[in-house]
Amino acid sequence: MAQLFHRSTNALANLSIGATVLGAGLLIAFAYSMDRGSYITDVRVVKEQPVPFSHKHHVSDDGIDCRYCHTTVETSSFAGLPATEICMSCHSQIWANAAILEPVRESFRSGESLEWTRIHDLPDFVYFNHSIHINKGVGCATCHGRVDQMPLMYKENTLYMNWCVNCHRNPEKYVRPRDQVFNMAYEPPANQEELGRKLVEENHIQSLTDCYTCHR
Amino acid sequence: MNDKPALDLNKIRARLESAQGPLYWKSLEELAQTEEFQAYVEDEFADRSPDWLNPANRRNFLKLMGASLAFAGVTACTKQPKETIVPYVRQPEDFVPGVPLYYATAMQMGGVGTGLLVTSHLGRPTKVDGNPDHPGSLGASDYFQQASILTMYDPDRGQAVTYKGQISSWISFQAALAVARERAILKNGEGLRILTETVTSPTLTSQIQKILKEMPSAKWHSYEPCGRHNAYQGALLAFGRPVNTIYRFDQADVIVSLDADFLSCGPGNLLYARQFADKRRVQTNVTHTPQPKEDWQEGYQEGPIPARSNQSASYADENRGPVILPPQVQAQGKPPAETTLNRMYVFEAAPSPTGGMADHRFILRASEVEAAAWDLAAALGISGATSTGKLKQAAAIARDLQAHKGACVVIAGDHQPPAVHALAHAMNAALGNAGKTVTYTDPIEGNPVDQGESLRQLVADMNGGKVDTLLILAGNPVYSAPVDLDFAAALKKVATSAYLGLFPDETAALVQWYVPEAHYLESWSDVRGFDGTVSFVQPLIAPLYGGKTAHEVISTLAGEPGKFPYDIVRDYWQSQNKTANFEIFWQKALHDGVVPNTAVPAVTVTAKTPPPSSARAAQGFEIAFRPDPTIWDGSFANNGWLQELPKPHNKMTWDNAVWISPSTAQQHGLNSEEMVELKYQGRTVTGPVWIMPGHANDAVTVHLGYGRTRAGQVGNEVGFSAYLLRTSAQPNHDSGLEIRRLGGRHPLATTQHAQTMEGTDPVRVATLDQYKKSPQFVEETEQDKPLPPKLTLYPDYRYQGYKWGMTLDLNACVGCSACVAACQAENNISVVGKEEVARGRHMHWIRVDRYYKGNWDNPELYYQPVPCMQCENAPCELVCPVAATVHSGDGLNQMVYNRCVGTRYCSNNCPYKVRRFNFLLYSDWNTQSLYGLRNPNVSVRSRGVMEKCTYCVQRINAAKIQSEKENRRIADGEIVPACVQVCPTQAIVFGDINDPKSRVAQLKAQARNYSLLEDLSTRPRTTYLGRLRNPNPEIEKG
Amino acid sequence: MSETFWDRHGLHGIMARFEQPEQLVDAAQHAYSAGYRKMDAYSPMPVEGLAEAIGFTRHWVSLVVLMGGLAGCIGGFGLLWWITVIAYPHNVGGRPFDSWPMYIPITFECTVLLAALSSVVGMLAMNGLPMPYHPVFNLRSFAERGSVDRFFLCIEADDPKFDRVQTRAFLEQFKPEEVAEVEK
Amino acid sequence: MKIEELEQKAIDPGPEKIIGPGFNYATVTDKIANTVLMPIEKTPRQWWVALLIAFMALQGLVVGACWLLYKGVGVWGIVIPVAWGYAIVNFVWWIGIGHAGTLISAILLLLKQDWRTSINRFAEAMTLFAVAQAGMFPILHMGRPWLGYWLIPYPSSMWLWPQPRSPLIWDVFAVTTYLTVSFIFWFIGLIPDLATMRDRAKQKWQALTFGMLAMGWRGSARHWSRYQMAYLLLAGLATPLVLSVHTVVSFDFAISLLPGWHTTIFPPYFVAGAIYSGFAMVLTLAIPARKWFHLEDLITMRHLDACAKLMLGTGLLVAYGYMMEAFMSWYSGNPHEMFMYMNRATGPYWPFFWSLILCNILIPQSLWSRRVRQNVPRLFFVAIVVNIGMWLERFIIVITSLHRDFLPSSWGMYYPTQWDWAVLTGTIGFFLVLMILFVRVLPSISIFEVREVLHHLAPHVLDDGGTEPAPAHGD
Repeated sequence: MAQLFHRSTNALANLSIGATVLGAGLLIAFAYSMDRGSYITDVRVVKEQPVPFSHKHHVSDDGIDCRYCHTTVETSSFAGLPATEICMSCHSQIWANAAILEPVRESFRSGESLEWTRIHDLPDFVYFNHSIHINKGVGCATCHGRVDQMPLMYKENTLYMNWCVNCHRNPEKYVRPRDQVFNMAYEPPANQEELGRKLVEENHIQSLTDCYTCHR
Repeated sequence: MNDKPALDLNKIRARLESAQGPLYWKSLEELAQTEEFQAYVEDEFADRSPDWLNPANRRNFLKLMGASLAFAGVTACTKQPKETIVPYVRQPEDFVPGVPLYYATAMQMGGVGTGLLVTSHLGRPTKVDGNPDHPGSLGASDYFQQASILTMYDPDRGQAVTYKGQISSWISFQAALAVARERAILKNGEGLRILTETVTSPTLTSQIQKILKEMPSAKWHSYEPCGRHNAYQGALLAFGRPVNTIYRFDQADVIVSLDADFLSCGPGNLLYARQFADKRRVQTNVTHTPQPKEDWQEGYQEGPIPARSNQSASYADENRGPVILPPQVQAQGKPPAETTLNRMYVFEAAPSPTGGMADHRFILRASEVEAAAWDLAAALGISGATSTGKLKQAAAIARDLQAHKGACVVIAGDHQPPAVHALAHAMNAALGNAGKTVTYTDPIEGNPVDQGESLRQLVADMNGGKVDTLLILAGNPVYSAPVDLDFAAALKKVATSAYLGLFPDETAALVQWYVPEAHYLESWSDVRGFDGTVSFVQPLIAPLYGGKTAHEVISTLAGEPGKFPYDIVRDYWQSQNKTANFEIFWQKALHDGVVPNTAVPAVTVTAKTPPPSSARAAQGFEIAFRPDPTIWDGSFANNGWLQELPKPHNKMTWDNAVWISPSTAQQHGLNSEEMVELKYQGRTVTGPVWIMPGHANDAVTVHLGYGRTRAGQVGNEVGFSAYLLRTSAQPNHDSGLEIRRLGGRHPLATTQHAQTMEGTDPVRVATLDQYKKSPQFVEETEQDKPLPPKLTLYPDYRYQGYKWGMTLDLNACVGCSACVAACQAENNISVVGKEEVARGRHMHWIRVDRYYKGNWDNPELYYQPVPCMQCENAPCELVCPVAATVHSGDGLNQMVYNRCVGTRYCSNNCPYKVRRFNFLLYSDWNTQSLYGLRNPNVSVRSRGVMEKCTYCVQRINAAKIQSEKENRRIADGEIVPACVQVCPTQAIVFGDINDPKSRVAQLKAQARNYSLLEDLSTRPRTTYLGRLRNPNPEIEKG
Repeated sequence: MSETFWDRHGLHGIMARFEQPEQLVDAAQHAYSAGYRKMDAYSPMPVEGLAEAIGFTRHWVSLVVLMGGLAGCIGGFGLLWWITVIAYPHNVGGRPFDSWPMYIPITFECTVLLAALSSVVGMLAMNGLPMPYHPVFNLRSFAERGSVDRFFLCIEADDPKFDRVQTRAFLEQFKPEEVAEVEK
Repeated sequence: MKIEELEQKAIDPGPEKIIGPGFNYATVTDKIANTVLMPIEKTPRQWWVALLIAFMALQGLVVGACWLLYKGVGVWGIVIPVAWGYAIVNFVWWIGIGHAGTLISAILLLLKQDWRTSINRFAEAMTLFAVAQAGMFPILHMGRPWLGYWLIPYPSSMWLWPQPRSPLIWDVFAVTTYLTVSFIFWFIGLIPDLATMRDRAKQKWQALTFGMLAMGWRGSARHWSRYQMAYLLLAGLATPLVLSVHTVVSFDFAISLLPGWHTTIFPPYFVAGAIYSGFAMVLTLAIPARKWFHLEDLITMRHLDACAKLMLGTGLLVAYGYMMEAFMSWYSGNPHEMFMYMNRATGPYWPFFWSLILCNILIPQSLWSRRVRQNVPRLFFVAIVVNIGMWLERFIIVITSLHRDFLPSSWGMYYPTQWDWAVLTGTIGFFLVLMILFVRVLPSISIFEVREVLHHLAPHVLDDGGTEPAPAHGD
């Protein structure tokens, strides 16, 4: 017998070809799932904070308006993070001795700021401006999700460019009346399409997809 | 090849650590101070916590970009590093994180203050600009003011009080000063000396005078290496009393400058430049005839994507016709027959911006200017003036002046001897200019003395052992005092010497006590403007390095230690006006940046002809000492921006050189960059030659301020020190120089190699008469014939909404280069260092090209600022493989740094070469103190990324967002790019071309309007207005 | 005898070895005219007329390549058009979104690429390669010289006309160097 | 003739014949197979020396690339305005060299030039390796190479795509396509020979390796007919491809608006130049190789002569290109164009320009003479000169056009740094390493095609396995 290969190698050869093709496909699929998955994007990932602050409690239970703490959201690019004294304005009375609030009181005493872990953190080359979005009728919940139902804060959306551009291309799908911006429970009406178009017209909402809208 | 010689990171880190060492020797209020300082530092967190809090974060992020992007593979977004966000503990009232605040303050140079408006991002000053309300600024500023902010953050600044080189403390210095005070009081001030630079601060003056009153024998000396005492001596000569001269160039139709570079330096130069430019602006009234859309602005059927068209949807009513008119329409723009320009005669040795604007530039050696002045005076028939017959055109000029009696100016340069000033005064008097175009006031200085003499006395006394306590308030005399006085040696003979300075410099090394000085952005003080107007200096940040102000030092000497400068200044002014509503006055003055009606009142004086001076044009080879164009007397030597700013005259950076005229160079067989030895009065220095077209023959000009030994990381061992030749007898110019070839070359880093236009015509020039004959002279050129509107296969884009454009008026631009510095400050542009500049890798987004025309010994000088042209058919965009540079809806040529992969094809394809590339990691990620300096609204570019001018898009966006919130269209002039804001002559105008009423649209409709390299059909949005000259026909003929 | 995937028995065919290509062609032609269909000829280099001799005329390769080319052409242009007009339209240097002349080079390259790939893949696939094991290698002389300087004709056992004795006799008449049976 | 003799010494049959005497199917097979199957110790010493030198040169690339990636492209001499330097010069040069292979195999196949058989495999390998070198430069020269994948169209989370109006994107497609197709072409050509190797291999591992690569090729008539058709079609596709690739490369320049780049003559004269340099490189490599492995009787003077003639022809085309450039710059009347050409000839880079004329136009004229074409050392010299000349041509095009363009204020100079040189020598080393290894581990001459030739030449070689000398080949 002068056979160099056993007959099984025929099958093996074909198998290996199939395997390679399949493997390549799987690899790409894996890469995408990694990229779009929460491991990279941190979507719905709760991060450790100095104080386990519950938006759910403060917003839906206590009914505190967003702007009570995020004071500059309507006027500045930066929504604003409450200074310790804002926390203390209530918590010097309520839960004044609660152990979990010790870091807050400590900060108030020592003048050392609290160090929160950023949840919504854009790359440094992205320039986002809260005030204009608020002014044009983009609801808090549209980007941040139902914060009023988050015991601990997490990111609702990827904040990827395609996610931003999606709304920038057709705002009429997402905008709401200005008086509804801070309404967490707002549900887009059935006629969102036409309402959206109306709002776009009224509030002169542009669909800006120029690079420099966000990158400078 | 290191990225940034400018900042040696390890050394700096070491310094920072040493500065943050244990505080146990510090006094209580010092500790309080440091807390305040801490508080300020915290402010940064709120805004951009990552960098300031932990620079590692951002650096790692960029490192990650490399690795993890490659791994993540399919996306640009990658896992963000953990970043913290740090709120205030107690938020200051008026602070809105993300919205900058503006504070009025003032910066003094040579004692003359200029009102400024400083941008502060959460207690972090980031940008300095002129204060529109200040008479000496009108909103403009120069590159010293622009760059001063870098000095404030400079990590090389003094950070600790030292005694004999050992780290000591402010409290012990106060103790020492108290002892000195006791000793002095006993001797009634005998042996107590205070040496200041030129002081105009009313508060400081009164403080010192209080001490002098208390101890009559104490003395106050002033010395300014590049001061203006010649002007005062001249005034003494002419009027018998020192006066301060103020010119009104807006009233002057004829200007004679006797070696005075009033357009780019000296008191009031910003105002003067504006006034001068206003007299050269050409107003043409063009009737706008908007073209029908289909003809001029034909869009695609599918049109630009909705985003664009939306932009103007709700502005339908304002959807006006476009205003960039095709050439044939522009041609209609006839100038009014009565178009007039002022005319300027300049006598100077070395080319200056003023000389560049001259209609007639007479090249004389500095010493010959006086002769010319005499000839002119004689020609004007001033009694006692005798002609030397040197100046052939004297008669013609005189006729021209006499034709404009009361509407002309004769101005003498600060470096010219008193006689020339006196003659200028006499001529102005004879021409009836006094009170019209020239006004006189009492001096604004607190101590108007002959500074040269004052210093000479001081040194004499020091050597004579008459000085036991010497207090030096800034100025670095050890480095800058005339060499023959040998200040250093004299200093050794002083028992107690103290020095207050920004940097631990040459002087600091020789005194016993060195006290770090507070930068003006950190201090409370006050200062007088060129006309005496007082501005308050208020701090934008607590002293970063625990610096002290002169006020604190003096008040300690006055027996009031620990008094805060704020109180010192406030108390003084309270004592000045005892009105009840002082608080209102105080607040208003602080807010406006000027103290109302504090300008020094005019005085009437009668000029008499000076005695014929003995020093007629000296014979022999001549040397002239001048302050360096960009680092001045050396006080800016450690400022990377100014070191790298191309000197307006020869585009040289990071060096000084021996300027010499082409023909003289030929005689001596010298070439540029060749090392020569200058021998003058037995002293020698060696430096490289720079052949300077338009320089006087048989003379060299050397610039002071270089050759520093203890300036800091940036300024040390750069260039040679001309002070080593400068004597107290002849501080400005003198003959008797010997020049010797040494052989050997010292490469000089210049940003422009070609000197002439090489047959092309980027700058279009015509004389006033030619212009009147054919207004569209800019089109009568070899190339760049105007193109038919549609020279393209493709239909044009329709730019509805906004359509940004810019014009640069070459008739107004004096080439001062302030725009370059402003751009650098606004856009976080990196400093790259001499080696990189020499290679051709400088990063300035806007450059000022300088061209010579005509013969090399007396060429015409032309300046042309070149930012990105924002071409509508941008060649750069076409070739970018990743769409990192594309057009925006309003027609900007966007550059997206984070998308750029760095193929550099765009730069190759840019005919204007306005793109800049980060060949290496130029931006400094390591020097923490510089983080505060950066403009938070502009990305800091990393290695391998292309960058360029985008009309300050961050400012455009800010305005856009504001207007959108208020649901209105952006008003004309609401958006001010940095270069426009800084420009003293308003040569640069920016605005919306779609708005026919906008200034830019008006200017583009002028006949002088042309675009660079038009034949390439790039359709630039940035266009130029042709340059006009107004020569005297008499002289032009003869 | 039982046959399994791993171990098959039985006859693959009868193989004749020739020294010269002409002999092979000649033999092949006769075999075909003699009515043999299931057979194959083996040569160390292409020999004109051999394929025709054993009645193999249509190979379809060119059709596959045409398909590939068309796919590449349409796909390439379509991708570019979609990118610039639909996916993210940019105003690039004042050019229209669909500046099609600029797409020609890439379209061409895509065409060539897919055509080339399909030609190779198609050829190999239709040849049933890779197939490291094949009965003919059981013949020692084929394994040694089949790819060097000898020419073989193999009439396979599953040919209806095949007959151990007659087929061998049939092949003998063409003066082969050797006639041998080949195991599966 | 005994196979041993054939392996030891070889007689060059001169400029008439494409194959030496005394060959038959077996001997020609063994002779070529021998270059691969010969035992290690028999490997010619020059081969080892060459490999060592090439390997040392390769280190230039390794070190240069590492430093480059660590510091940034600034380690090269590139500046504004000369933002493209050696990287692009080398890129174009290598791509050009990579043109001869496919041309020989594809176009000459279509033209039925049977002399191609003994050099095509070799030339194809050369193409492959040259293009591989070229392919590195576009990546290396980027400011941020780790983002190179942004030039590939894929659905990213940014919704951003490459900008297909940029010639650089065309490059990406052209070069990758060319690389792929060249590889396919080369590999398909190898399959039958791999089968031969499988059968001739003396060690088991060799047999297995070649066996796997051969994919069980058994020379079935059906296979041969599909094979030939596929090969023919590939050739038909590769021909326009090879022309398109350098056309696209020339677009990198022609699309821009720079004087000296923006010319319509570029595509044809780039292609001509590419073939020119390609054949020069074929000669540069073939001449030593045929000596080491005693292949003079397979790569005969006939081949060298043909290559030389092709060089001469393409060289003349290139010369015409230069002339047209000069003429157009004058005829256009565009001052920028005129200045550009004057600047090339008399500007700071004049020595490069004139040595280019010398290398690419003057010296190659000597090929008119048979005494140069058919004298191996002289021919080798000319080939080297042309290689240098073609590199200079790219230098002139890239550097001198950029360093002085429209605005005098932004003129500059370009001075290469040691890292520019390191990377250039590095790629040359890399290329040679690959070539040198190739000639030893794979049959560098297409055996089955030579058999075909033999078959055509001598229809009736009666031979019993190479024991008797073959009769003289009838012509």
